[in-house]
Amino acid sequence: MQRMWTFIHKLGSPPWFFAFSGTLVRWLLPVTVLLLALGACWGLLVAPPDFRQGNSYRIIYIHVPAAVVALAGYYVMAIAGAISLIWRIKMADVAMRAAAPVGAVLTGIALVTGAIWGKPTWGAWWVWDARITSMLILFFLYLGVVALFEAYENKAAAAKACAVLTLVGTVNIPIIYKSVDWWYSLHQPASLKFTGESAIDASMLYPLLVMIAAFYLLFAVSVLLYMRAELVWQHRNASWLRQRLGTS
Amino acid sequence: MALLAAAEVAIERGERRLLHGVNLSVDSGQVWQVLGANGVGKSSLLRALAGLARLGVEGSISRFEPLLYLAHAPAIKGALSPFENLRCHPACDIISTRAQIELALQAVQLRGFEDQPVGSLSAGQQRRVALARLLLSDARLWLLDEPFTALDRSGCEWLEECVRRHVGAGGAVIFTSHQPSRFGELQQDLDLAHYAVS
Amino acid sequence: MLSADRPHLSLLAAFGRQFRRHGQALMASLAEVANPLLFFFMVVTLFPLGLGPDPTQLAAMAPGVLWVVALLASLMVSARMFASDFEDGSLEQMALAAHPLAVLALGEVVAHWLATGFLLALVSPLFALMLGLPSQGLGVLVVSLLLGTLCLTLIGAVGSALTVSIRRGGLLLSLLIIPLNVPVLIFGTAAVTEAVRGGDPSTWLALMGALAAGMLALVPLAVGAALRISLDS
Amino acid sequence: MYFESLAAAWHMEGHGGYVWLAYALTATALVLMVWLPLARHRRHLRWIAADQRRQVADSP
Repeated sequence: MQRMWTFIHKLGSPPWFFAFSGTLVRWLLPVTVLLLALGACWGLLVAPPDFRQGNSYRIIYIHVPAAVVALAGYYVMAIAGAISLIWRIKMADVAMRAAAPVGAVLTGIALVTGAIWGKPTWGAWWVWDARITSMLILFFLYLGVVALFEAYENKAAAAKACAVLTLVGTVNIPIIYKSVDWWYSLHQPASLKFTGESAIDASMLYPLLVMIAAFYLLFAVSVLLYMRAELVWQHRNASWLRQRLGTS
Repeated sequence: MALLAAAEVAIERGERRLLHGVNLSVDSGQVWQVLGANGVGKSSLLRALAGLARLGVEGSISRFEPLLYLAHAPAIKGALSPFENLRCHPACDIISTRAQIELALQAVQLRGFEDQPVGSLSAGQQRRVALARLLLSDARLWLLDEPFTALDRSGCEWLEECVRRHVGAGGAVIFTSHQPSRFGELQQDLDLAHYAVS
Repeated sequence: MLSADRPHLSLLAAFGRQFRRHGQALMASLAEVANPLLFFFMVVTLFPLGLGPDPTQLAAMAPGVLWVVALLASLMVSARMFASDFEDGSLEQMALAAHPLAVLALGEVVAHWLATGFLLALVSPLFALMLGLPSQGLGVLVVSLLLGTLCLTLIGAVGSALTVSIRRGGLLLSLLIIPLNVPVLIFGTAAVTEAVRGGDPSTWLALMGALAAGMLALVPLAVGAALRISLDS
Repeated sequence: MYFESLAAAWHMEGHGGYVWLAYALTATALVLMVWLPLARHRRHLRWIAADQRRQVADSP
């Protein structure tokens, strides 16, 4: 147990984290690329099409993972924000700042692929379906955090303000998702289900799980890379970084 | 009896470090004048000592008594009368009667203006309404940011007398000002030039 | 320096003092109070101009239109909520007060709600009649707007506290809080629509009440933290 | 492989355009998510190297 605490404590120190994340990314990136390629080929070429929607259903293998990780990314941002607010750990600020743009891009991917999927399936580029609408609101929440961060001159205060905003957002996300579901069922007879919870056949479920894992890994890699770039800039005059760069 | 103790305080503004290594211990009966050129960080230090600034402030600041902080901005609502402004001043947690507030307003030569909207008073008079707060607070430590600006001669003398009485009764004052030291031997100087980062 | 035995303010008295202080400052400038009402009035008249005078169509859209305009009105008002206190230094003094900043800020927010959202809710039947909302929907409209504008003002307070130190923070404020206002809009419109249809709106009003209660409890904490951060930047 | 030939895989009974468009857009976005931070990292490293050269040049 003690070892775990020292590990978490060391995560907070920039030199240690910089080295640790370096090796982590060196291993994680190839694994992510491999998983993405495997999942994509499996979903695109091997898995059978949906009997009702045909091949356009294959977009599920990128739409659902992006949506799932985008939502998880917001919670990761909120946790990092809470840590930076409560224990004032600067590294948590850096993590939150890195997670915001990555989450926003993932939400964007989920929206775009959802729209492209809607065209052949429902004949419209934009369908006011409950899940797509909730995803759009999540996208606005992400934009709000990124915009708030850019608006502050003092970046330390900006990180704290964004932490408060993400915490307020996190409390509201379940309420937003639930209210949008009720709104959707209020105006729409429940017959038209978008990605219905119909039991997905195993041959489709496995590539989906592989792609979800790949997207989670990619989120981690991208956040770590953003954090490393930010650390290099924050500590550009620090001696530990100069020595490290001097040698490597 | 120490009212405030600051150890190894460093202040940053944006990426630039303004001050570092500031040590200060304020006991009752002391008057401290914070000296320094414009932009060296006098107001920033005062805000840090008051507890308003935490980001970009390192070192430990311990406050042992409630304090009164008088900033450039007077915290006075133009729409309200001087009486209303002093009665429900956000930082003041003392309940003052009408008579006590009128007494304070008389002390700053604002007799007859008690119930007139502060917006219709002159800048100097509005400054006096803010200064009247000093008479209605039980804080032993006063942090005054440029208190003598926009005050005429009689106002400065009144404020000087007020500070002497406060310090005599066991209080302490830290103030920033460009005017030469007014309190002679009673006063100690904190020249920020020693702590500035070139 | 006064002797220390002077009576001190209780928390409730401090809350009431801030409430009165902000209320008097708001009531003094009638423009600040009249603005949202005039805004509501003018924007409601835009919809028939845009959608055509056909009464049946307008009546069908009335709940949604009224609620969206109420949301926009509260958004417009929220931008100025802490601005005057930030500029004149009152916010700094509130942060240094003996009582928690969250409670003092809540005093201000409630005063702000009474001067804006509350009046909006009371006047809204007038605008509802303009759009031809059936009479059975009027009562529920007022009740849902009373609870709704309280929620909108509280969320607006968080947005205002976060952007008070930013110049031209108005546009950013709407980006921050519109997503958070979505549930309130959905519950409010659903309640009025249900009432117009003759159904029982109590479920939606209960949800709105729960939202209001939850926000009254949690939002002041966020507002207090956000104000301290804005003062510090 | 579900499809008989690569052409069938490209065509996907009419839905190919949508599916490949979605995958292409996503692929570029994912690549950018990795490449942009790396580019920023390199840019910062170049700045540090230039700063070090400046410091060496200044001190005699």
